[in-house]
Amino acid sequence: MKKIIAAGIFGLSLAASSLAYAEPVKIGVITTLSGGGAGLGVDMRDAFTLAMKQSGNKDVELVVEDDAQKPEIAVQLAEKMIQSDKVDLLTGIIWSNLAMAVVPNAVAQDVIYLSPNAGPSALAGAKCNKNYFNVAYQNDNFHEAMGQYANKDYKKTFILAPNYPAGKDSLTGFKRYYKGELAGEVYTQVGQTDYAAEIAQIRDSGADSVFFFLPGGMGISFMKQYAQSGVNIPVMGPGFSFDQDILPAVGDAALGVKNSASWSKDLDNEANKAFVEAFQAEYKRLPSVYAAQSWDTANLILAALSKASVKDKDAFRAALKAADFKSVRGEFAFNTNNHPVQNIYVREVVKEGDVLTNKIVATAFEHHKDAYAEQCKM
Amino acid sequence: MVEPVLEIRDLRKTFGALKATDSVSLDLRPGEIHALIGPNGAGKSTLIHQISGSFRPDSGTIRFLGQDMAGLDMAARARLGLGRSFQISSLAQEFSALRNVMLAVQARQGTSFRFFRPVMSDKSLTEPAMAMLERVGLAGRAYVAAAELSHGERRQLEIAIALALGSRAFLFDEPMAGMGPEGSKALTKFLDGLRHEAPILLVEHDMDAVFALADRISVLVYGRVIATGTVDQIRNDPEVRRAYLGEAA
Amino acid sequence: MSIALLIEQLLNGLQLGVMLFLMAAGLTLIFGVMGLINLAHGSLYMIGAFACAAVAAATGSFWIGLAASLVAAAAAGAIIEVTVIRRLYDRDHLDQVLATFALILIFSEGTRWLFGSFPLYLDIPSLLQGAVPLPGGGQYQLYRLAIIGVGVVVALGLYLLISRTRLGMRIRAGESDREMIAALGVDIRTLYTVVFALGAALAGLAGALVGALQSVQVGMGEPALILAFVVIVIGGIGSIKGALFGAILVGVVDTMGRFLLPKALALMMPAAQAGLIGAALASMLIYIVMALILAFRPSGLFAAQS
Amino acid sequence: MSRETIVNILLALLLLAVPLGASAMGEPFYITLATRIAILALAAVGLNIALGLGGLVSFGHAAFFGLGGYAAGILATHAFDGVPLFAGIPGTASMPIIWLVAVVVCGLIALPIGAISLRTTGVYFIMITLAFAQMIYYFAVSWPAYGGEDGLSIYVRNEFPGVNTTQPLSYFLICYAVLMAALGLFWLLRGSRFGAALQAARQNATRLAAVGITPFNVRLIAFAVSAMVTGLAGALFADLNKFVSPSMLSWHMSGELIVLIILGGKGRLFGPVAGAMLYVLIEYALGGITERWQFFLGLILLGVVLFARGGLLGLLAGKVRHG
Repeated sequence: MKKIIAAGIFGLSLAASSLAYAEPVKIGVITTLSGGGAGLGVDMRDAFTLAMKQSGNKDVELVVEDDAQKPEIAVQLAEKMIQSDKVDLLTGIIWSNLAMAVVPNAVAQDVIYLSPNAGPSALAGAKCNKNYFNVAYQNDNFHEAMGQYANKDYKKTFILAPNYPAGKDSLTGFKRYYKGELAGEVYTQVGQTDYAAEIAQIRDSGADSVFFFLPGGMGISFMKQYAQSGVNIPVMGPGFSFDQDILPAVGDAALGVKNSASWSKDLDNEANKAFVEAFQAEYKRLPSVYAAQSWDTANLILAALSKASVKDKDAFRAALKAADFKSVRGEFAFNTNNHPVQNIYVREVVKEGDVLTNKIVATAFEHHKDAYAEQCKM
Repeated sequence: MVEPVLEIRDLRKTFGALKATDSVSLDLRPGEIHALIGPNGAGKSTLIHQISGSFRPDSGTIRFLGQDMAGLDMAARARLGLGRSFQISSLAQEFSALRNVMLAVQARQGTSFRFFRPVMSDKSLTEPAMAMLERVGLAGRAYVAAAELSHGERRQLEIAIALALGSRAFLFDEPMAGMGPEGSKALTKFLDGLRHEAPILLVEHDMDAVFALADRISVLVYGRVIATGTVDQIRNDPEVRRAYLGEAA
Repeated sequence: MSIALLIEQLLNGLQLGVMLFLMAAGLTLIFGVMGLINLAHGSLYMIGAFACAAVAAATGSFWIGLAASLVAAAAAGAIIEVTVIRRLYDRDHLDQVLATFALILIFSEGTRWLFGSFPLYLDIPSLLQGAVPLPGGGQYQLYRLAIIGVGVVVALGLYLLISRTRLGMRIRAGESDREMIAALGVDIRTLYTVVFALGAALAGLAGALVGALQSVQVGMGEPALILAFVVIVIGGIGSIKGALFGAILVGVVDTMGRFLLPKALALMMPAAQAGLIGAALASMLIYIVMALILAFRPSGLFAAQS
Repeated sequence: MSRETIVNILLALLLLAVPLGASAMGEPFYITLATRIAILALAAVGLNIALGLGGLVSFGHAAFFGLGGYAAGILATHAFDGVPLFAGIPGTASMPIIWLVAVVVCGLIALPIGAISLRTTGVYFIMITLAFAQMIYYFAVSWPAYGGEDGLSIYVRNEFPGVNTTQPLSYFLICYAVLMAALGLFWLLRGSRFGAALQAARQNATRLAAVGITPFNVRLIAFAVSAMVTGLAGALFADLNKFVSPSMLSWHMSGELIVLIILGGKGRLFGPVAGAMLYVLIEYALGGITERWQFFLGLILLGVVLFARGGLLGLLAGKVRHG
């Protein structure tokens, strides 16, 4: 929506340093800034603009607009940014269905798209593209990690997810690594707010654990209801339902839950410490995994810009692919399909003073790659 | 004896405890005006509704031109030639008088599922419609929206529509209501001539008109027909006088 | 499948039905008395939830929050009635749909403006924490039982209000004949504002109660709104009895559909596939039921005589 | 020439002039914007047949918009992948065939939906049409074969004989031509015998029955024709976005279509065009100014309903006149 000119305060000192190309770069950010899913987009945008501001690179111009979580609007914005604003790069989309609407067309017009969050399997496999870089994860990754981790303690897991593609990918991902028996497999309605019927089934199923993928408000609802239901079976899930954006709304119900993510605020590396500190100082709240991924996306772009001109697509793509930046996730590289090779951690929800947050308790995968890279012919 | 055009036998309709139509039998013969009178709430309109098909009777039969009407809806009865006017004017308010009549003309022709030819330049619709308006004396107001016509003019328009349908019998529900003395007089004259085209079942409060026009009169009280007969018979019927005038017989 | 599970699911259906009733009662009352379709009813539900969450966070008491939700929703209702809704009574349904659709946009973005983009926290009061044993060996969440109780109380209260009080008499009169009660000297403008605020308060109550169970976030009212419309259309618009019956029917059918359809299909096909197709069918189920009911009873089950 | 006719011609010319000018100035995005307007206007012209002429407030027309979109998406996907649809019938990337399929499918689905819905009236009709649309919406969300919630991408825009559809201006002209044809159809329908019966059914159904025309039949056909036009718009919309998803079927979309009509002026020939122009423009302009654009959009809509009855055309061309 707002056109933000990110003119850095430290501009002079840093821009003078060595390799930076002094031509303007325009980045289009399409993200969700209104409606129920706005929290994720706001975190994405805030981290991205903060990273750009801190870099002091005053050649970068951001065009940020709200997609209202509607695919048609996202498509229209992408068209506008490509044709009218003439952006060099696109990024920002949070949701898989919006990414599926925008990405294939954008990359076909030879615009480079960097995904700060969604990673639908189609774009990782058969329909991968040299102009599409996923800086976040492939949708299955976190679920695979939880499946792997579940093998340690559990033999009979009850799994549930919403009845839509990301939900099916999720359970597929979990089952790909989980070796035990399933106590039940349930698909809930998208946007469902009441899980009493499912919780009753869990109680009745004789499960020793529950794995669920219910992003956004669905996860909040599920956890609050589960905690009150008197069912004491341990719960686990991907980090989405236990991240900084929604933990305050879930409350103590989330305490102790194991969840998987590629990032946690206690990850021990310099870049991460600097990021968490800067984000907290600027916005007076803890960053979420969306913010972390977005921060990485911004820094990846900045690193590539310092090596190659964005006008020279081949050189710029090569610079992106090298992933020569300090990731807040520690080691980070791109696989052949331009999707991340990274560690996936298991975190536990803990309380630090009054604030609910996560700490890492295990590493589920090291240098994990997604399952679709082989189908990608690039 | 001639076969009646419309024949009603033992019709009954109740709303809860109220007997709105209680074993009504009457008929309408070719060429006659049969007036239906009775005090307010006697069930005249309910009866008309059942004949025209907007209410379904609880029991009894209605035969029109020898055919049983049970199971036919209002539109089907209209297509068979049962033309009606409404107690409260019922017109397509936004349409002009002419277009209201044209609707009847196209209905009569059975051509309502033609999608492209503009109606306003279609002489097979406009000419007969205009002719009907002329007959009722409304030609000068042909292009005025029904909503803007005066009360009396709307009554005339309703009759023009019934005429345009080429009805084999007319049900007129208080056509004189709201008309000035001049209008009533003109309409009375008009209806007098109309009976030779098709018989009329006339519900009317205007007693001068009823006595001037009716060949026969039926009196409805509390849903029952208490008397049927010629004007003179009805005038002198003690039960009618009691019901109507509250006279002690 | 045990008896305990079946009882639990029936209770779940009942509880969902009760929630829907709180929404639907206001909606149907407003339609019955004023002839107004109010799409913004879901926004009032959202306001109730946000007010409860914000006040509970500030004071530490759910109960004060609950009171605040009633006040906030009723106030919001009264304000929009006076400023906007009042002008819509004489309009056709189309204008009402559009205007209240616009109100949804205003309320949703306005709420986000005030409270930010992240969901709020609202917990069940400590008095109602935990679960209670059920006959047959199961357990049931105490709070949900409390919600069922609230629903029964509200249903009874509405019954008494409408059949026994002066206000109720006027509401009934307003349903049957507007001019009549105006002629009797009842201040119809005030009556309408009161009825609208009452409906709004019920929606706010539902929002606050549900807010403790689910996510308090912008847009939470819309799914509830659509379901409430399904309820009142099934029950017969304008009929409180219809709303109660429709709500419980929808609640039970939806819950049982989600629970039983995949199980039934699993008898015929592999479990994973049965889960998917069963879930798809379950999400369509209440709309199928509604279409069937309207096909045979075009004015709903308890249509007010017109 | 009446004032409304002049306004109509101006609107038609304006919609044509913007993309031509944008093309000359090398601003292709405004062509896309104008194409979007033309397609939304087309969808609303479809709804206007039921709603404006017949008084049938369908709150479920997104169902047909989305079905048309899915017809385009599914046929194109099968053509792209070279997999037959079923029973050896191949997909196709030819727009005329896709349009035909979209129109026929929508017509066939509208008949049973209409037949059941038209048993009801008023609010019940509004709600039962919504219910049918919700059924189709949830079906699309959870049916895995064609992408479910994620939707379906059309990788290459479908073809039209003799036209390079990937050219924004050419595609706009196709959509514009279809819109004009649909407006022509609307104009003919409105003036025809059928149109007379349909409008009479809105004004006074009892009167229509009393002259022997069954309102149900007239309304059912109008509902189906209306669905067919909206379905055609859906197919075009899918090709514009090169993407179709369940959000085209959502109740918000149904609401938006109604908004377009009221914004422009209901029952008027060019009402949907004026409404779509205004709506897309407001959305685009506000979106450029503030993140809170939906808040102000709401205020503007409210203002129109409360203070500008008759919509934009009501302001520009005065009250509706009937012959």
